[in-house]
Amino acid sequence: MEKDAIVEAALFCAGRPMETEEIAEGVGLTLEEVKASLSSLVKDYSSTGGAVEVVKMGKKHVMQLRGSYAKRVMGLAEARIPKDLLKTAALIAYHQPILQSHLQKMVGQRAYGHVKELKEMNLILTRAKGNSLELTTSKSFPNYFGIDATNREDLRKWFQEKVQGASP
Amino acid sequence: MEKDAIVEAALFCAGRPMETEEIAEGVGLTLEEVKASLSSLVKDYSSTGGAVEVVKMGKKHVMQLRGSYAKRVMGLAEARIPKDLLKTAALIAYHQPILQSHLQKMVGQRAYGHVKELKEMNLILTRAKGNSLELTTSKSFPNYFGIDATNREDLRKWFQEKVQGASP
Amino acid sequence: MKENYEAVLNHLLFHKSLISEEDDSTRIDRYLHMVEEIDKGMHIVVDDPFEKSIAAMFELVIEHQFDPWDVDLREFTKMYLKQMKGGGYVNFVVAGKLVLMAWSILKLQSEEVLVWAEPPREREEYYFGDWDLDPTVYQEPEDLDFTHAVLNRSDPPVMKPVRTQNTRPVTLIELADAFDEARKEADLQMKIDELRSKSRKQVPHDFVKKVHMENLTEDISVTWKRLGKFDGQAVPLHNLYNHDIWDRVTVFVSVLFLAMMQKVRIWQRKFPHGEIMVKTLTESEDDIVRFSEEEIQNDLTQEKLAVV
Repeated sequence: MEKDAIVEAALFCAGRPMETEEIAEGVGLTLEEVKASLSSLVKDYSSTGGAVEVVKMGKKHVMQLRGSYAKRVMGLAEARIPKDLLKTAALIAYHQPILQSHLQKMVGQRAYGHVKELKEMNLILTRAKGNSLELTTSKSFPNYFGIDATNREDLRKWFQEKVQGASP
Repeated sequence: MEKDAIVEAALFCAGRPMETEEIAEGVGLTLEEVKASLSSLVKDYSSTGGAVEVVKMGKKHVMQLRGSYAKRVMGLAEARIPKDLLKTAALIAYHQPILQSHLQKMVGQRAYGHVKELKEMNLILTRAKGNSLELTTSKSFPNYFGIDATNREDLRKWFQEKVQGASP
Repeated sequence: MKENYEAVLNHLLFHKSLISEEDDSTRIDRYLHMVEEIDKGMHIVVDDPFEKSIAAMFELVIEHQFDPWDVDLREFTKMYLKQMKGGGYVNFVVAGKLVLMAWSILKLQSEEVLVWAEPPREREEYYFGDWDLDPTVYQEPEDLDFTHAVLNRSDPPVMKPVRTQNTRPVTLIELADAFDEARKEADLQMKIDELRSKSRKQVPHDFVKKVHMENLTEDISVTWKRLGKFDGQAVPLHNLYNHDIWDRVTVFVSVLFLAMMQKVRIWQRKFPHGEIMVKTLTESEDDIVRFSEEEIQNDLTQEKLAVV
């Protein structure tokens, strides 16, 4: 196996910027070998004129789409949030503040898992209320989806308009 | 922008097997243009001997790491599927339709957990037969593992060749 | 509490009656025998029907008939403690044996967890070595060879290919669509909840007693026979019962049991008053993928029905 191809494989596989040390450790090559391979990969990829490039960013290297192509094909990538989770996020935003127990009545048992996930993504806030949790959207929620709203009321309104605007 | 490079970008971005129609729609090229680009990409990638390949699987094309490199950089990939789960998947694919009770005779008690897991991953189908479950592979099985097979018989053959045709 | 024990027995008897003649019923005979032995007190001396039902359940798990993870030991413990506190009399010999059985199940459960928790091994030649391959399972000698080869090699014959994992932000249109879908689904879910609680109120208080007095196994067999006349076609539920209200209830409950056993598939054409359809699942493997669009669209309603 060619060393260059091994480092190429590592970059393809990781899909994120990596330091030389991390690559060397991951594939079992020396630092010098990885450095040499990286610089030849940068050169090779820039000379082919294909859609993919290997670039140096500070101390790290990454394999990525050339900017001009990225825009054109972005729609083919998977959405960052799966549809099921997205549905729950929308219900919380519209009904907020909403009790987790009430959410469970709407979406069933998966409510618990979804609340946990959305909280980990910092999209919602939870606080104890009675025997349940009260759920509200966080400040990052509108930002994350690109909704022009600065507070929860505006966010609610955004969803409300979607209901009224929808065909009957 | 070169057409080949646009299709290349689409494959890199999506990271999953895609039909010609989907690519054409996604990037705004005609079916014929995409078809031509795909076949030249398959050729180009196989001739360079790099770590990445573009392969045809049934009606779909996908960009992925060559199998021989995958093992080497596995530590850098996100999630790994346990080896024994993969072995169980292979046994089901080869022996299908197979009763869960038979599978249990082959791999022991872990059969139950594995069947549950593989079902959750949408890789197998189960249905009641007698007092056991009959297991078959789902349509997504070949896609998921990058196997060029469109029906269960081909899949069986693929495994047969892979295991019994391989060097001892 | 005797019903619990009888439920296990009935469950087995019913499965036995469903097995076709070509199928090997020796296995189920063995379990029946085992349950009868428990009844006679040959495994452990158990007189109390409550303890007998727990022992039967445990025994079935230990004998690998059920997935150990399907048994919630915590629930059993709670039930048992409640029973002990209520009853006043404790047979420590039986209690001890039950604890031993519970421990065996816990061990089976933890063995599975251990397998998952184990770090990947470099070589796995003997990973499956403790399992004797039973040659009677295989039809062709090469099938046995295949299994042997797969279990004994260090790497599985198949791997998940490495592909890129690019994601893109969710668009506003997607968010709005998801919201629209979620609202409709939530409405349906809450309507079903409401109907369910209304129906519960309408059920007479002695209903449960009456149902228990019926012979469930026989009811299911009768319904199964009626379904057999339709040759695997999808049938509206009302074609299966006569005008008698109890016959209606009996057939409906039996069909739910058959669905739970994955013997039939049920779905409703339109919620909440549409036709309920029943279809026997046949032997052909295409059966699962051949379901019509209508059936798939009604999956949601069907799931709701299954939990009524």
